[in-house]
Amino acid sequence: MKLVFGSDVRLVDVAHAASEKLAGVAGFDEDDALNVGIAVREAVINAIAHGNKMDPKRRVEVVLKARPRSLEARVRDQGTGFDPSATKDPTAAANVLNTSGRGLLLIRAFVDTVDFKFREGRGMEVVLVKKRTPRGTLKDDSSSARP
Amino acid sequence: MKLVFGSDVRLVDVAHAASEKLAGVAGFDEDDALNVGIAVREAVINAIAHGNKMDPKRRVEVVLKARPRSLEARVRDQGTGFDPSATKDPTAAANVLNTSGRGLLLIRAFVDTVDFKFREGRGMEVVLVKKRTPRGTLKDDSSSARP
Amino acid sequence: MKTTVRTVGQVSVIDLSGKITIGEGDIVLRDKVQELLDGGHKKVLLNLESVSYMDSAGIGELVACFKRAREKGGTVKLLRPSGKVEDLLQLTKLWEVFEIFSEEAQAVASF
Amino acid sequence: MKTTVRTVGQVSVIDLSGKITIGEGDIVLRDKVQELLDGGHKKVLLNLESVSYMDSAGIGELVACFKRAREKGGTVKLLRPSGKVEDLLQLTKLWEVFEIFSEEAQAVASF
Ligand SMILES: Nc1ncnc2c1ncn2[C@@H]1O[C@H](COP(=O)(O)OP(=O)(O)O)[C@@H](O)[C@H]1O
Ligand SMILES: Nc1ncnc2c1ncn2[C@@H]1O[C@H](COP(=O)(O)OP(=O)(O)O)[C@@H](O)[C@H]1O
Repeated sequence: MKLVFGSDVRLVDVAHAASEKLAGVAGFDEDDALNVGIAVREAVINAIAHGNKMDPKRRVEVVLKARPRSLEARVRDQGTGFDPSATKDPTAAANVLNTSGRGLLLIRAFVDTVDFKFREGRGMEVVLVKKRTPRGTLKDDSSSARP
Repeated sequence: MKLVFGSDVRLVDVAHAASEKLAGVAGFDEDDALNVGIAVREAVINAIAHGNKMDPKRRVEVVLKARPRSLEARVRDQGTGFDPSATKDPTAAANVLNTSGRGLLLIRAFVDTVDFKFREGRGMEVVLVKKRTPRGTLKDDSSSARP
Repeated sequence: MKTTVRTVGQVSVIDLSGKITIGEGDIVLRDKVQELLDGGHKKVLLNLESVSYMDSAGIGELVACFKRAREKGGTVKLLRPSGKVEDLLQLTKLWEVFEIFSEEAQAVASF
Repeated sequence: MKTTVRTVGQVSVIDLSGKITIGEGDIVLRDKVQELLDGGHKKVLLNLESVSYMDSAGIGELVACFKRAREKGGTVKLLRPSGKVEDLLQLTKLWEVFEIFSEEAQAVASF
Protein backbone atom coordinates (compact mmCIF):
# COMPACT_ATOMS: atom_id res chain seq x y z
CA MET A 1 0.00 0.00 0.00
CA LYS A 2 1.21 3.48 -0.81
CA LEU A 3 0.19 6.69 0.98
CA VAL A 4 0.96 10.07 -0.56
CA PHE A 5 0.25 13.34 1.20
CA GLY A 6 1.29 16.96 1.60
CA SER A 7 3.38 18.09 4.54
CA ASP A 8 0.55 18.71 6.99
CA VAL A 9 1.37 17.63 10.51
CA ARG A 10 -2.21 16.51 11.18
CA LEU A 11 -1.68 13.72 8.67
CA VAL A 12 0.91 12.13 10.93
CA ASP A 13 -1.98 10.54 12.83
CA VAL A 14 -3.43 9.14 9.61
CA ALA A 15 -0.12 7.61 8.49
CA HIS A 16 0.30 6.14 11.96
CA ALA A 17 -3.23 4.68 11.96
CA ALA A 18 -2.81 3.13 8.51
CA SER A 19 0.56 1.58 9.39
CA GLU A 20 -0.63 0.22 12.73
CA LYS A 21 -3.74 -1.27 11.12
CA LEU A 22 -1.75 -2.81 8.27
CA ALA A 23 0.62 -4.39 10.79
CA GLY A 24 -2.43 -5.76 12.60
CA VAL A 25 -3.99 -7.33 9.51
CA ALA A 26 -0.53 -8.66 8.57
CA GLY A 27 -0.51 -10.66 11.80
CA PHE A 28 1.52 -8.58 14.25
CA ASP A 29 0.16 -8.57 17.78
CA GLU A 30 -1.31 -5.38 19.21
CA ASP A 31 1.87 -4.19 20.89
CA ASP A 32 4.07 -4.77 17.86
CA ALA A 33 1.50 -3.15 15.59
CA LEU A 34 1.66 -0.07 17.84
CA ASN A 35 5.46 -0.17 17.64
CA VAL A 36 5.26 -0.16 13.84
CA GLY A 37 2.78 2.73 14.02
CA ILE A 38 5.03 4.79 16.29
CA ALA A 39 8.14 4.13 14.17
CA VAL A 40 6.35 5.20 10.97
CA ARG A 41 4.90 8.20 12.83
CA GLU A 42 8.40 9.38 13.78
CA ALA A 43 9.77 8.88 10.28
CA VAL A 44 6.81 10.84 8.88
CA ILE A 45 7.27 13.66 11.39
CA ASN A 46 10.91 13.93 10.28
CA ALA A 47 9.93 13.82 6.60
CA ILE A 48 7.44 16.65 7.12
CA ALA A 49 9.50 18.78 9.51
CA HIS A 50 13.12 18.28 8.45
CA GLY A 51 12.88 16.87 4.95
CA ASN A 52 10.06 18.99 3.57
CA LYS A 53 10.49 21.88 6.04
CA MET A 54 6.73 21.99 6.63
CA ASP A 55 6.08 23.11 3.04
CA PRO A 56 2.54 21.80 2.42
CA LYS A 57 3.28 21.50 -1.30
CA ARG A 58 6.12 19.05 -0.73
CA ARG A 59 4.96 15.49 -0.55
CA VAL A 60 5.60 12.57 1.74
CA GLU A 61 5.28 9.02 0.47
CA VAL A 62 4.87 6.02 2.70
CA VAL A 63 5.11 2.62 1.04
CA LEU A 64 4.02 -0.29 3.23
CA LYS A 65 4.71 -3.89 2.30
CA ALA A 66 3.54 -6.86 4.31
CA ARG A 67 5.76 -9.88 3.70
CA PRO A 68 5.23 -13.34 5.21
CA ARG A 69 7.74 -12.70 7.97
CA SER A 70 8.16 -8.97 8.08
CA LEU A 71 6.67 -5.61 7.35
CA GLU A 72 8.60 -2.96 5.46
CA ALA A 73 7.84 0.76 5.55
CA ARG A 74 9.58 3.23 3.25
CA VAL A 75 9.13 6.88 4.14
CA ARG A 76 10.23 9.34 1.48
CA ASP A 77 10.43 13.11 1.52
CA GLN A 78 11.51 15.77 -0.98
CA GLY A 79 14.31 17.19 1.12
CA THR A 80 18.07 17.39 0.87
CA GLY A 81 18.78 14.43 3.15
CA PHE A 82 21.02 14.21 6.19
CA ASP A 83 23.74 12.15 7.77
CA PRO A 84 22.15 10.00 10.47
CA SER A 85 25.54 9.13 11.98
CA ALA A 86 26.08 12.82 12.71
CA THR A 87 23.06 13.13 14.99
CA LYS A 88 23.56 13.52 18.73
CA ASP A 89 22.83 10.72 21.18
CA PRO A 90 19.73 11.99 22.99
CA THR A 91 20.39 9.71 25.96
CA ALA A 92 23.82 11.22 26.69
CA ALA A 93 23.90 13.23 29.91
CA ALA A 94 24.51 16.45 27.98
CA ASN A 95 21.42 15.92 25.81
CA VAL A 96 18.89 14.19 28.00
CA LEU A 97 17.18 17.49 28.83
CA ASN A 98 16.95 18.57 25.19
CA THR A 99 13.38 19.11 24.05
CA SER A 100 13.98 17.37 20.71
CA GLY A 101 16.25 14.84 19.04
CA ARG A 102 14.59 11.57 20.07
CA GLY A 103 12.84 10.54 16.84
CA LEU A 104 15.58 8.30 15.45
CA LEU A 105 16.05 6.73 18.89
CA LEU A 106 12.38 5.71 18.93
CA ILE A 107 12.46 4.45 15.36
CA ARG A 108 15.51 2.28 16.08
CA ALA A 109 13.94 0.94 19.25
CA PHE A 110 10.60 0.01 17.70
CA VAL A 111 11.62 -1.73 14.46
CA ASP A 112 14.38 -4.22 13.72
CA THR A 113 16.33 -2.51 10.98
CA VAL A 114 16.53 1.09 9.75
CA ASP A 115 18.20 2.15 6.53
CA PHE A 116 18.75 5.63 5.22
CA LYS A 117 18.99 6.23 1.51
CA PHE A 118 19.50 9.54 -0.15
CA ARG A 119 19.41 10.08 -3.87
CA GLU A 120 19.96 13.49 -5.41
CA GLY A 121 16.72 14.83 -6.82
CA ARG A 122 14.68 12.08 -5.20
CA GLY A 123 14.96 13.09 -1.58
CA MET A 124 15.47 11.07 1.54
CA GLU A 125 14.14 7.57 2.01
CA VAL A 126 14.07 5.90 5.40
CA VAL A 127 13.46 2.15 5.23
CA LEU A 128 12.09 0.45 8.32
CA VAL A 129 11.72 -3.31 8.68
CA LYS A 130 9.88 -5.03 11.50
CA LYS A 131 10.24 -8.80 11.74
CA ARG A 132 7.31 -10.91 12.65
CA THR A 133 7.92 -13.60 15.23
CA PRO A 134 5.75 -16.49 14.12
CA ARG A 135 3.19 -17.46 16.71
CA GLY A 136 2.54 -21.15 17.20
CA THR A 137 3.99 -22.01 13.79
CA LEU A 138 7.11 -23.68 15.06
CA LYS A 139 7.14 -26.10 12.15
CA ASP A 140 7.71 -23.25 9.76
CA ASP A 141 10.75 -22.32 11.75
CA SER A 142 12.44 -25.69 11.98
CA SER A 143 14.97 -24.85 9.27
CA SER A 144 16.52 -22.02 11.26
CA ALA A 145 18.39 -23.79 14.04
CA ARG A 146 17.99 -22.27 17.45
CA PRO A 147 20.55 -22.37 20.24
CA MET B 1 -4.06 12.19 0.98
CA LYS B 2 -3.92 9.45 -1.57
CA LEU B 3 -3.91 5.70 -0.85
CA VAL B 4 -3.00 3.23 -3.57
CA PHE B 5 -3.16 -0.51 -3.07
CA GLY B 6 -3.71 -3.86 -4.78
CA SER B 7 -7.04 -5.67 -4.60
CA ASP B 8 -6.45 -7.47 -1.31
CA VAL B 9 -9.53 -7.61 0.87
CA ARG B 10 -7.46 -7.31 4.07
CA LEU B 11 -6.59 -3.77 3.02
CA VAL B 12 -10.22 -2.73 3.40
CA ASP B 13 -9.55 -2.34 7.13
CA VAL B 14 -6.55 -0.11 6.42
CA ALA B 15 -8.49 2.17 4.04
CA HIS B 16 -11.29 2.36 6.61
CA ALA B 17 -8.87 3.21 9.44
CA ALA B 18 -7.13 5.92 7.40
CA SER B 19 -10.43 7.52 6.34
CA GLU B 20 -11.92 7.44 9.81
CA LYS B 21 -8.76 8.94 11.32
CA LEU B 22 -8.58 11.65 8.65
CA ALA B 23 -12.21 12.56 9.34
CA GLY B 24 -11.32 12.76 13.04
CA VAL B 25 -8.37 15.10 12.54
CA ALA B 26 -10.50 17.15 10.11
CA GLY B 27 -12.90 17.86 12.96
CA PHE B 28 -15.72 15.35 12.52
CA ASP B 29 -17.02 13.91 15.76
CA GLU B 30 -16.44 10.24 16.57
CA ASP B 31 -19.73 9.00 15.17
CA ASP B 32 -19.47 10.92 11.90
CA ALA B 33 -15.84 9.85 11.51
CA LEU B 34 -17.01 6.23 11.83
CA ASN B 35 -19.72 6.92 9.23
CA VAL B 36 -17.07 8.21 6.82
CA GLY B 37 -14.95 5.16 7.56
CA ILE B 38 -17.82 2.74 6.87
CA ALA B 39 -18.82 4.53 3.65
CA VAL B 40 -15.25 4.42 2.31
CA ARG B 41 -14.97 0.79 3.45
CA GLU B 42 -18.04 -0.15 1.37
CA ALA B 43 -16.82 1.73 -1.69
CA VAL B 44 -13.43 0.01 -1.39
CA ILE B 45 -15.03 -3.44 -1.00
CA ASN B 46 -16.96 -2.78 -4.23
CA ALA B 47 -13.85 -1.52 -6.01
CA ILE B 48 -11.94 -4.67 -5.03
CA ALA B 49 -14.74 -7.20 -5.53
CA HIS B 50 -16.81 -5.85 -8.43
CA GLY B 51 -14.52 -3.34 -10.12
CA ASN B 52 -11.24 -5.22 -9.93
CA LYS B 53 -12.77 -8.70 -9.60
CA MET B 54 -10.36 -9.55 -6.77
CA ASP B 55 -7.37 -9.41 -9.13
CA PRO B 56 -4.51 -8.47 -6.77
CA LYS B 57 -2.66 -6.78 -9.63
CA ARG B 58 -5.49 -4.33 -10.23
CA ARG B 59 -5.23 -1.24 -8.09
CA VAL B 60 -7.60 0.73 -5.96
CA GLU B 61 -7.02 4.44 -5.35
CA VAL B 62 -8.60 6.37 -2.53
CA VAL B 63 -8.16 10.13 -2.59
CA LEU B 64 -9.20 11.90 0.60
CA LYS B 65 -9.60 15.66 0.81
CA ALA B 66 -10.46 17.54 3.97
CA ARG B 67 -12.12 20.86 3.18
CA PRO B 68 -13.21 23.45 5.75
CA ARG B 69 -16.80 22.25 5.71
CA SER B 70 -16.65 18.81 4.19
CA LEU B 71 -14.60 15.75 3.49
CA GLU B 72 -14.42 14.23 0.03
CA ALA B 73 -13.40 10.65 -0.71
CA ARG B 74 -12.85 9.42 -4.27
CA VAL B 75 -12.59 5.66 -4.67
CA ARG B 76 -11.31 4.47 -8.03
CA ASP B 77 -10.96 1.00 -9.46
CA GLN B 78 -9.77 -0.44 -12.79
CA GLY B 79 -13.03 -2.10 -13.74
CA THR B 80 -15.63 -1.67 -16.43
CA GLY B 81 -18.05 0.36 -14.35
CA PHE B 82 -21.75 -0.21 -13.69
CA ASP B 83 -25.08 1.52 -13.70
CA PRO B 84 -25.98 2.35 -10.12
CA SER B 85 -29.60 3.11 -11.03
CA ALA B 86 -29.96 -0.49 -12.20
CA THR B 87 -29.17 -1.99 -8.80
CA LYS B 88 -31.94 -3.60 -6.76
CA ASP B 89 -33.41 -1.98 -3.68
CA PRO B 90 -32.13 -4.23 -0.88
CA THR B 91 -34.88 -3.06 1.47
CA ALA B 92 -37.70 -4.25 -0.82
CA ALA B 93 -39.60 -7.23 0.57
CA ALA B 94 -38.33 -9.44 -2.25
CA ASN B 95 -34.69 -8.62 -1.49
CA VAL B 96 -34.51 -8.15 2.24
CA LEU B 97 -33.32 -11.72 2.76
CA ASN B 98 -30.61 -11.48 0.10
CA THR B 99 -27.15 -12.07 1.48
CA SER B 100 -25.64 -9.22 -0.51
CA GLY B 101 -26.58 -5.96 -2.24
CA ARG B 102 -26.45 -3.54 0.72
CA GLY B 103 -23.19 -1.68 0.08
CA LEU B 104 -24.61 1.27 -1.85
CA LEU B 105 -27.42 1.57 0.68
CA LEU B 106 -24.87 1.98 3.47
CA ILE B 107 -22.78 4.43 1.48
CA ARG B 108 -25.79 6.61 0.72
CA ALA B 109 -26.90 6.50 4.34
CA PHE B 110 -23.54 7.45 5.83
CA VAL B 111 -22.41 10.34 3.62
CA ASP B 112 -24.31 13.30 2.18
CA THR B 113 -23.72 12.94 -1.53
CA VAL B 114 -22.56 10.08 -3.74
CA ASP B 115 -21.53 10.47 -7.38
CA PHE B 116 -20.61 7.77 -9.83
CA LYS B 117 -18.24 8.55 -12.68
CA PHE B 118 -17.10 6.14 -15.29
CA ARG B 119 -14.52 6.92 -17.91
CA GLU B 120 -13.45 4.37 -20.49
CA GLY B 121 -9.94 3.16 -19.78
CA ARG B 122 -9.85 4.88 -16.41
CA GLY B 123 -12.31 2.71 -14.53
CA MET B 124 -15.01 3.59 -12.05
CA GLU B 125 -14.81 6.46 -9.63
CA VAL B 126 -17.21 6.81 -6.72
CA VAL B 127 -17.16 10.25 -5.10
CA LEU B 128 -18.41 10.56 -1.55
CA VAL B 129 -18.91 13.87 0.25
CA LYS B 130 -19.62 14.21 3.94
CA LYS B 131 -20.59 17.66 5.20
CA ARG B 132 -19.31 18.90 8.48
CA THR B 133 -21.82 20.53 10.78
CA PRO B 134 -19.88 23.29 12.49
CA ARG B 135 -19.81 22.89 16.25
CA GLY B 136 -20.06 26.01 18.36
CA THR B 137 -19.03 28.24 15.48
CA LEU B 138 -22.41 29.82 14.95
CA LYS B 139 -20.82 33.05 13.79
CA ASP B 140 -19.39 31.28 10.77
CA ASP B 141 -22.84 30.16 9.88
CA SER B 142 -24.71 33.42 10.15
CA SER B 143 -24.84 33.91 6.39
CA SER B 144 -26.93 30.82 5.81
CA ALA B 145 -30.32 31.71 7.19
CA ARG B 146 -32.03 29.03 9.22
CA PRO B 147 -35.75 28.49 9.47
CA MET C 1 -14.20 -10.35 16.54
CA LYS C 2 -14.29 -12.54 19.62
CA THR C 3 -17.03 -14.95 20.55
CA THR C 4 -18.03 -17.11 23.48
CA VAL C 5 -20.88 -19.57 23.44
CA ARG C 6 -23.10 -20.16 26.48
CA THR C 7 -26.04 -22.51 26.90
CA VAL C 8 -29.07 -21.11 28.69
CA GLY C 9 -31.79 -23.75 28.95
CA GLN C 10 -32.24 -24.96 25.38
CA VAL C 11 -30.84 -21.83 23.84
CA SER C 12 -27.27 -21.29 22.61
CA VAL C 13 -26.23 -17.72 23.28
CA ILE C 14 -23.27 -16.42 21.28
CA ASP C 15 -21.71 -13.37 22.89
CA LEU C 16 -20.01 -11.45 20.09
CA SER C 17 -17.56 -8.63 20.63
CA GLY C 18 -15.77 -6.45 18.12
CA LYS C 19 -17.01 -5.82 14.60
CA ILE C 20 -18.71 -8.08 12.08
CA THR C 21 -16.86 -7.15 8.92
CA ILE C 22 -15.58 -8.63 5.71
CA GLY C 23 -12.89 -11.28 5.87
CA GLU C 24 -12.85 -11.70 9.62
CA GLY C 25 -15.93 -11.15 11.77
CA ASP C 26 -18.25 -12.47 9.07
CA ILE C 27 -16.30 -15.72 8.84
CA VAL C 28 -16.17 -16.17 12.61
CA LEU C 29 -19.93 -15.62 12.78
CA ARG C 30 -20.59 -18.11 9.99
CA ASP C 31 -18.39 -20.78 11.54
CA LYS C 32 -19.79 -20.42 15.04
CA VAL C 33 -23.41 -20.63 13.93
CA GLN C 34 -22.64 -23.50 11.56
CA GLU C 35 -20.97 -25.41 14.41
CA LEU C 36 -24.04 -25.03 16.56
CA LEU C 37 -26.43 -26.07 13.77
CA ASP C 38 -24.23 -29.06 12.91
CA GLY C 39 -24.33 -30.06 16.58
CA GLY C 40 -28.12 -30.01 16.54
CA HIS C 41 -28.43 -26.74 18.45
CA LYS C 42 -31.16 -24.94 16.61
CA LYS C 43 -32.07 -22.14 18.98
CA VAL C 44 -29.44 -19.48 18.55
CA LEU C 45 -29.37 -16.08 20.22
CA LEU C 46 -26.74 -13.64 19.00
CA ASN C 47 -25.79 -11.18 21.73
CA LEU C 48 -24.78 -8.04 19.80
CA GLU C 49 -24.32 -5.82 22.85
CA SER C 50 -20.55 -5.51 22.36
CA VAL C 51 -20.56 -5.35 18.57
CA SER C 52 -19.47 -1.84 17.55
CA TYR C 53 -20.48 -2.02 13.89
CA MET C 54 -21.05 -4.25 10.88
CA ASP C 55 -20.37 -3.74 7.20
CA SER C 56 -22.46 -5.03 4.30
CA ALA C 57 -20.58 -8.34 4.33
CA GLY C 58 -21.28 -8.78 8.03
CA ILE C 59 -24.93 -7.92 7.57
CA GLY C 60 -25.12 -10.37 4.67
CA GLU C 61 -23.69 -13.09 6.90
CA LEU C 62 -26.27 -12.32 9.59
CA VAL C 63 -28.99 -12.95 7.00
CA ALA C 64 -27.20 -16.08 5.77
CA CYS C 65 -27.13 -17.46 9.33
CA PHE C 66 -30.83 -16.69 9.72
CA LYS C 67 -31.63 -18.59 6.53
CA ARG C 68 -29.38 -21.55 7.26
CA ALA C 69 -30.96 -21.97 10.69
CA ARG C 70 -34.43 -21.78 9.19
CA GLU C 71 -33.58 -24.46 6.62
CA LYS C 72 -32.67 -26.76 9.48
CA GLY C 73 -35.86 -25.93 11.36
CA GLY C 74 -34.07 -23.58 13.72
CA THR C 75 -34.10 -19.88 14.54
CA VAL C 76 -31.58 -17.09 14.99
CA LYS C 77 -32.67 -14.19 17.16
CA LEU C 78 -30.86 -11.04 18.21
CA LEU C 79 -30.12 -9.55 21.62
CA ARG C 80 -29.31 -5.92 22.41
CA PRO C 81 -28.04 -4.42 19.18
CA SER C 82 -26.19 -1.21 20.12
CA GLY C 83 -26.15 2.27 18.53
CA LYS C 84 -24.58 1.75 15.12
CA VAL C 85 -25.72 -1.87 14.84
CA GLU C 86 -29.29 -0.85 15.60
CA ASP C 87 -29.06 1.93 12.97
CA LEU C 88 -27.89 -0.63 10.42
CA LEU C 89 -30.68 -3.09 11.21
CA GLN C 90 -33.24 -0.30 10.82
CA LEU C 91 -31.68 1.04 7.62
CA THR C 92 -31.66 -2.38 5.98
CA LYS C 93 -35.17 -3.18 7.26
CA LEU C 94 -33.79 -6.31 8.91
CA TRP C 95 -35.26 -4.93 12.11
CA GLU C 96 -38.56 -6.33 10.87
CA VAL C 97 -37.08 -9.68 9.84
CA PHE C 98 -35.30 -10.64 13.04
CA GLU C 99 -36.85 -11.06 16.45
CA ILE C 100 -34.90 -8.60 18.55
CA PHE C 101 -34.79 -8.43 22.34
CA SER C 102 -33.36 -6.13 24.94
CA GLU C 103 -33.63 -8.63 27.82
CA GLU C 104 -31.84 -11.95 27.68
CA ALA C 105 -34.38 -13.79 29.88
CA GLN C 106 -37.20 -12.66 27.64
CA ALA C 107 -35.27 -13.66 24.55
CA VAL C 108 -34.50 -17.10 25.92
CA ALA C 109 -38.14 -17.63 26.95
CA SER C 110 -39.34 -16.71 23.45
CA PHE C 111 -37.83 -19.72 21.67
CA MET D 1 -5.86 14.00 24.95
CA LYS D 2 -8.11 14.92 27.84
CA THR D 3 -7.04 16.46 31.13
CA THR D 4 -8.52 17.28 34.48
CA VAL D 5 -6.73 19.17 37.22
CA ARG D 6 -7.15 18.34 40.90
CA THR D 7 -5.59 19.96 43.94
CA VAL D 8 -4.32 17.61 46.63
CA GLY D 9 -2.86 19.58 49.52
CA GLN D 10 -0.33 21.90 47.88
CA VAL D 11 0.07 19.76 44.81
CA SER D 12 -1.69 20.18 41.46
CA VAL D 13 -2.40 16.78 39.97
CA ILE D 14 -3.09 16.70 36.22
CA ASP D 15 -4.89 13.50 35.20
CA LEU D 16 -4.04 12.94 31.53
CA SER D 17 -5.80 10.49 29.29
CA GLY D 18 -5.17 9.60 25.65
CA LYS D 19 -1.84 10.10 23.93
CA ILE D 20 0.75 12.85 24.16
CA THR D 21 1.59 13.36 20.51
CA ILE D 22 2.52 16.05 18.04
CA GLY D 23 0.06 18.82 17.31
CA GLU D 24 -2.50 17.88 19.94
CA GLY D 25 -1.54 16.17 23.20
CA ASP D 26 1.76 18.03 23.40
CA ILE D 27 0.00 21.39 23.09
CA VAL D 28 -2.62 20.50 25.68
CA LEU D 29 0.12 19.41 28.09
CA ARG D 30 2.10 22.60 27.53
CA ASP D 31 -0.93 24.85 28.04
CA LYS D 32 -2.15 23.06 31.19
CA VAL D 33 1.24 23.14 32.90
CA GLN D 34 1.83 26.76 31.82
CA GLU D 35 -1.54 27.76 33.27
CA LEU D 36 -0.63 26.22 36.61
CA LEU D 37 2.81 27.82 36.70
CA ASP D 38 1.34 31.20 35.74
CA GLY D 39 -1.15 30.84 38.59
CA GLY D 40 1.69 30.28 41.04
CA HIS D 41 1.13 26.52 41.35
CA LYS D 42 4.63 25.15 41.32
CA LYS D 43 4.13 21.58 42.49
CA VAL D 44 2.85 19.64 39.55
CA LEU D 45 2.18 15.91 39.42
CA LEU D 46 1.36 14.44 36.00
CA ASN D 47 -0.78 11.32 36.34
CA LEU D 48 0.18 9.24 33.28
CA GLU D 49 -1.87 6.18 34.24
CA SER D 50 -4.28 6.59 31.30
CA VAL D 51 -1.76 7.77 28.72
CA SER D 52 -1.41 5.03 26.10
CA TYR D 53 1.73 6.34 24.40
CA MET D 54 3.79 9.40 23.56
CA ASP D 55 5.79 10.33 20.47
CA SER D 56 9.07 12.25 20.35
CA ALA D 57 7.19 15.56 20.31
CA GLY D 58 5.20 14.56 23.39
CA ILE D 59 8.34 13.42 25.19
CA GLY D 60 10.02 16.69 24.24
CA GLU D 61 7.11 18.62 25.74
CA LEU D 62 7.38 16.60 28.95
CA VAL D 63 11.00 17.73 29.23
CA ALA D 64 10.04 21.31 28.34
CA CYS D 65 7.47 21.34 31.16
CA PHE D 66 10.05 19.97 33.57
CA LYS D 67 12.48 22.73 32.64
CA ARG D 68 9.90 25.54 32.70
CA ALA D 69 8.78 24.49 36.17
CA ARG D 70 12.36 24.37 37.40
CA GLU D 71 13.05 27.87 36.07
CA LYS D 72 10.18 29.13 38.21
CA GLY D 73 11.43 27.26 41.26
CA GLY D 74 8.86 24.49 40.80
CA THR D 75 8.88 20.77 40.06
CA VAL D 76 7.09 18.39 37.73
CA LYS D 77 6.90 14.77 38.89
CA LEU D 78 5.30 11.73 37.28
CA LEU D 79 2.73 9.26 38.54
CA ARG D 80 2.11 5.73 37.25
CA PRO D 81 3.51 5.66 33.73
CA SER D 82 1.98 2.63 32.00
CA GLY D 83 3.47 -0.04 29.69
CA LYS D 84 4.48 1.87 26.57
CA VAL D 85 4.99 5.16 28.41
CA GLU D 86 7.29 3.45 30.91
CA ASP D 87 9.23 1.85 28.04
CA LEU D 88 9.68 5.27 26.46
CA LEU D 89 10.89 6.89 29.68
CA GLN D 90 13.43 4.09 30.13
CA LEU D 91 14.56 4.20 26.50
CA THR D 92 15.14 7.94 26.60
CA LYS D 93 16.79 7.75 30.05
CA LEU D 94 14.26 10.26 31.34
CA TRP D 95 13.43 7.64 33.95
CA GLU D 96 16.51 8.92 35.80
CA VAL D 97 15.62 12.58 35.31
CA PHE D 98 12.06 12.60 36.62
CA GLU D 99 10.91 11.56 40.05
CA ILE D 100 8.43 8.81 39.31
CA PHE D 101 5.87 7.35 41.70
CA SER D 102 3.41 4.49 41.68
CA GLU D 103 1.39 5.76 44.67
CA GLU D 104 -0.33 9.13 44.56
CA ALA D 105 -0.16 9.71 48.33
CA GLN D 106 3.58 9.05 48.31
CA ALA D 107 4.04 11.33 45.32
CA VAL D 108 2.09 14.15 46.95
CA ALA D 109 4.01 13.77 50.22
CA SER D 110 7.33 13.99 48.35
CA PHE D 111 6.98 17.62 47.24
N1 LIG E 1 13.99 13.17 6.78
C1 LIG E 1 14.96 13.98 7.24
N2 LIG E 1 15.49 14.93 6.46
C2 LIG E 1 16.47 15.74 6.92
N3 LIG E 1 16.98 15.68 8.16
C3 LIG E 1 16.49 14.75 9.00
C4 LIG E 1 15.47 13.85 8.60
N4 LIG E 1 15.20 13.02 9.63
C5 LIG E 1 16.02 13.41 10.64
N5 LIG E 1 16.81 14.45 10.27
C6 LIG E 1 17.85 15.12 11.07
O1 LIG E 1 18.20 14.29 12.16
C7 LIG E 1 18.00 14.98 13.39
C8 LIG E 1 17.55 14.02 14.46
O2 LIG E 1 16.25 13.55 14.18
P1 LIG E 1 15.34 12.96 15.30
O3 LIG E 1 16.14 11.98 16.10
O4 LIG E 1 14.12 12.44 14.68
O5 LIG E 1 15.01 14.15 16.29
P2 LIG E 1 14.22 15.53 16.03
O6 LIG E 1 13.39 15.34 14.81
O7 LIG E 1 13.44 15.74 17.27
O8 LIG E 1 15.29 16.58 15.85
C9 LIG E 1 17.01 16.06 13.08
O9 LIG E 1 17.11 17.16 13.95
C10 LIG E 1 17.39 16.43 11.65
O10 LIG E 1 18.47 17.32 11.63
N1 LIG F 1 -17.08 -0.40 -8.32
C1 LIG F 1 -17.99 -1.18 -8.92
N2 LIG F 1 -17.73 -1.73 -10.14
C2 LIG F 1 -18.63 -2.51 -10.75
N3 LIG F 1 -19.82 -2.82 -10.23
C3 LIG F 1 -20.16 -2.33 -9.04
C4 LIG F 1 -19.27 -1.49 -8.31
N4 LIG F 1 -19.88 -1.13 -7.15
C5 LIG F 1 -21.06 -1.73 -7.16
N5 LIG F 1 -21.27 -2.44 -8.29
C6 LIG F 1 -22.48 -3.21 -8.67
O1 LIG F 1 -23.56 -2.78 -7.88
C7 LIG F 1 -24.13 -3.86 -7.17
C8 LIG F 1 -24.63 -3.41 -5.83
O2 LIG F 1 -23.54 -3.06 -5.02
P1 LIG F 1 -23.70 -3.02 -3.45
O3 LIG F 1 -24.94 -2.29 -3.11
O4 LIG F 1 -22.45 -2.50 -2.89
O5 LIG F 1 -23.93 -4.54 -3.00
P2 LIG F 1 -22.97 -5.83 -3.13
O6 LIG F 1 -21.59 -5.32 -3.31
O7 LIG F 1 -23.17 -6.55 -1.86
O8 LIG F 1 -23.50 -6.58 -4.31
C9 LIG F 1 -23.04 -4.90 -7.12
O9 LIG F 1 -23.54 -6.20 -6.99
C10 LIG F 1 -22.33 -4.69 -8.42
O10 LIG F 1 -23.01 -5.36 -9.45
